[in-house]
Amino acid sequence: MHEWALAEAIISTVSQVAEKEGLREVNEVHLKVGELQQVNREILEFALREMKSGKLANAKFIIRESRATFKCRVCSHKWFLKNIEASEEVMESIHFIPEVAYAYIRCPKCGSPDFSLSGGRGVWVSGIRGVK
Amino acid sequence: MHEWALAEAIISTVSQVAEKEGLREVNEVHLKVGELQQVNREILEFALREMKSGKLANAKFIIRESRATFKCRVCSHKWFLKNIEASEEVMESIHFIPEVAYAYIRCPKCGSPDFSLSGGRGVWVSGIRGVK
Amino acid sequence: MLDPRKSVIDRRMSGIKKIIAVSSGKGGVGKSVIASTIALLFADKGLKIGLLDLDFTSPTTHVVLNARNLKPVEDRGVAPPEVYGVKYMSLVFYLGDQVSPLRGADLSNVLLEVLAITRWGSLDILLIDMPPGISDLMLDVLKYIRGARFLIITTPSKMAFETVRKLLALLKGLKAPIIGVIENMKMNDATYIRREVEALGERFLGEIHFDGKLEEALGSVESLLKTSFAREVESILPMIENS
Amino acid sequence: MLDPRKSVIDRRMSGIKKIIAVSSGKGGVGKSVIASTIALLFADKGLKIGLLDLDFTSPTTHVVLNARNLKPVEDRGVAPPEVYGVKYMSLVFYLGDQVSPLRGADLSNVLLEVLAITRWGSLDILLIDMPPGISDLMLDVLKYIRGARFLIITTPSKMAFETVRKLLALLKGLKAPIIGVIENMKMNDATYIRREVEALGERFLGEIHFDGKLEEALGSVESLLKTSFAREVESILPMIENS
Ligand SMILES: Nc1ncnc2c1ncn2[C@@H]1O[C@H](COP(=O)(O)OP(=O)(O)O)[C@@H](O)[C@H]1O
Ligand SMILES: Nc1ncnc2c1ncn2[C@@H]1O[C@H](COP(=O)(O)OP(=O)(O)O)[C@@H](O)[C@H]1O
Ligand SMILES: [Mg+2]
Ligand SMILES: [Mg+2]
Ligand SMILES: [Mg+2]
Ligand SMILES: [Mg+2]
Ligand code: NI
Ligand code: NI
Ligand SMILES: [Zn+2]
Ligand SMILES: [Zn+2]
Repeated sequence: MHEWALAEAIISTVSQVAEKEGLREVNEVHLKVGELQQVNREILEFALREMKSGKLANAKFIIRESRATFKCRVCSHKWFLKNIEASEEVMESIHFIPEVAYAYIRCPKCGSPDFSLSGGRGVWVSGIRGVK
Repeated sequence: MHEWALAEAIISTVSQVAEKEGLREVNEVHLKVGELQQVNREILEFALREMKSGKLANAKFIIRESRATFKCRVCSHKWFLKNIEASEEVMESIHFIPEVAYAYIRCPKCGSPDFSLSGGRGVWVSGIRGVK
Repeated sequence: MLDPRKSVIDRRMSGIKKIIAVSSGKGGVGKSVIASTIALLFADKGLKIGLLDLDFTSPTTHVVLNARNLKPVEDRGVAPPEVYGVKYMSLVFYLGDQVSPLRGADLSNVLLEVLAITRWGSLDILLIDMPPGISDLMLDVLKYIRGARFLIITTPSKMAFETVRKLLALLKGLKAPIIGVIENMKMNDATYIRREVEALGERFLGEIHFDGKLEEALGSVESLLKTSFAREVESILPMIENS
Repeated sequence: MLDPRKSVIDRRMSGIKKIIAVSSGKGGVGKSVIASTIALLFADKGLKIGLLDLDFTSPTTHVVLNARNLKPVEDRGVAPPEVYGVKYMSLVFYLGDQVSPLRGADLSNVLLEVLAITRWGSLDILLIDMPPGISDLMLDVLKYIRGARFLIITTPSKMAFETVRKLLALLKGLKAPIIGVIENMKMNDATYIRREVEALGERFLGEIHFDGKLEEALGSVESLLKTSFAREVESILPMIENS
């Protein structure tokens, strides 16, 4: 997902939660961003600042990156993004759609494309703090 | 899976683990059986008794049934096997292949076949106790 | 942990007046070539049209449209490139010639990602080219794209209709809107499919004959639109537009 | 928590000499009708044959074999019923006419369940009818049925070969044994597919022509075996048997 598209989705999710939980104001939003998304943090933070308004006007966004762990479903080998060599173009495609990883990345031990991917994908709202 | 086929699979799994862990003898095997499998416990226990030998000759098998919980992915409604009316023939098919449930069971609230099923499926070896 | 994608999907699609999922359950019945041709013909008439290829492991609409080498433009999300007036989105833009072996849960994630980032803008119709099978993507379209209407493709074969019958039962059970059934690749005058469809209370939209010239036209939109196949698809458009 | 199914699969299949997964990636190319016909022809020659339909959401081999109403016999697992000498297993036995919308993870579970309970006994060849797509079941066959060889079906169409090319790349990358490629539903003398297959270093096994009489033969094994389609399949058998 993209920095601006992403910021929009985050703001929209947090607003919905604030509404549902009856918060008057949101103070803090915790975000977890998968390493594979290769989000440009500055752009994301800028976009969030530009877009926040209403109950979110004073919200602080705390962004944490979560590391991608690959685990082969065939041979159980585990590896990480730093073990992977991929062109910039491929990394750019993965940035748009993380599952594109299954087209380009193979288990370094057995060559299989059948691996699980944990931590590295997605952007998540992991916590919201506010006042009722 | 079936009582005898099942017993065979359990014995084979436990034997493999005993070998791998270097157990001299297996005393206790804990099994979890999904409610949807509708395993006939007496037949299963009989089959296990008939088949156990070698390191497993004196093993005690402790069987626990685990309840099936259905949760609709569309409307989030939750329900249980006791809420379902199904013919004996359908239950017999589900006994063979639990996923056949997706052909016959629908969310009682919204009619969707898109539900998750937890606890109810499968036969699992949840613990093995023995002496090294 | 909340997934923010789900909250923007409806907004991303809010400018779309009608969504049509070209479906069958069965593979090889002509879903992709018909979906592409409907998109091109409507665009030709001046409608604002989008085309989304959801056959993520075996996409083919780019072959019909000769659109393999396009790239969407990044702009507060992703703007789909235009092909002959059709806003077009396919995973192929990110895959190139690479094989994409994807398990069901990953297919769902690709769908959510694509829906969350693609800015369709305002469209009269978005056509969705569905994969074969009755699996994750069919269930996800029903779950996430609530207004979708289903346009069902079959061939005259018992083997195709075996699956189409099941898909119709599924959609009817869910009260999902079914536009009707198209019988593609007809080679004789048998009325078996028409009778079966009508007996099920569904609308039989028409027949498209097997066109021996279609294959060589694939990859050139000009040639495709000149085939008798395209003319037969065109004759069904009013029923699709007014559905 | 250990899943005991995985430990018996190899034993359940230990009496099988050769496993052939009839595959394509693409739907509608003739996988099911070719897999069924190969099974029937080999059985006719006296070989011990099994046929397993893995297209769990859209099974069709029972239409070819007219075998919808069979039931496997429960006997320390499940013994597949015999159809014209072929030991046959399909989810249809448990589904009847019901639609089976299954997500990928459920498809994997069905496969494990079927492999764990089915007692094939001793077989010369087990034919597997693969679903379209390059998804859970393809990955699971590669994972759980390690000796499987792949028999690839395509049509003369660019659209079919687009996917077949990707499947071949996947299988080659994994060093999975590929028997070769069959070009089905040929209507002219084009050599495009043969050349492409050979350029990829794979074996081109032969052509099967479009047979306008095949459809009416579906559902009657006697009629099916009398078609020119079946004769053409037969001419490819030696290459499959000796692969
Ligand atoms: N009316 C037709 N006449 C001739 N060939 C057709 C016709 N409709 C589809 N085809 C061909 O049939 C094959 C399957 O079509 P495709 O659109 O890929 O089906 P699906 O998307 O349902 O798998 C393609 O090779 C296509 O060119
Ligand atoms: N050689 C052929 N001649 C005529 N029809 C064929 C031929 N091969 C397959 N068909 C028909 O094409 C359709 C698709 O075949 P099927 O076996 O269901 O393909 P798949 O399993 O690859 O989806 C069926 O209606 C089948 O009867
Ligand atoms: Mg298609
Ligand atoms: Mg397609
Ligand atoms: Mg098939
Ligand atoms: Mg089949
Ligand atoms: Ni970006
Ligand atoms: Ni039983
Ligand atoms: Zn590996
Ligand atoms: Zn529901």
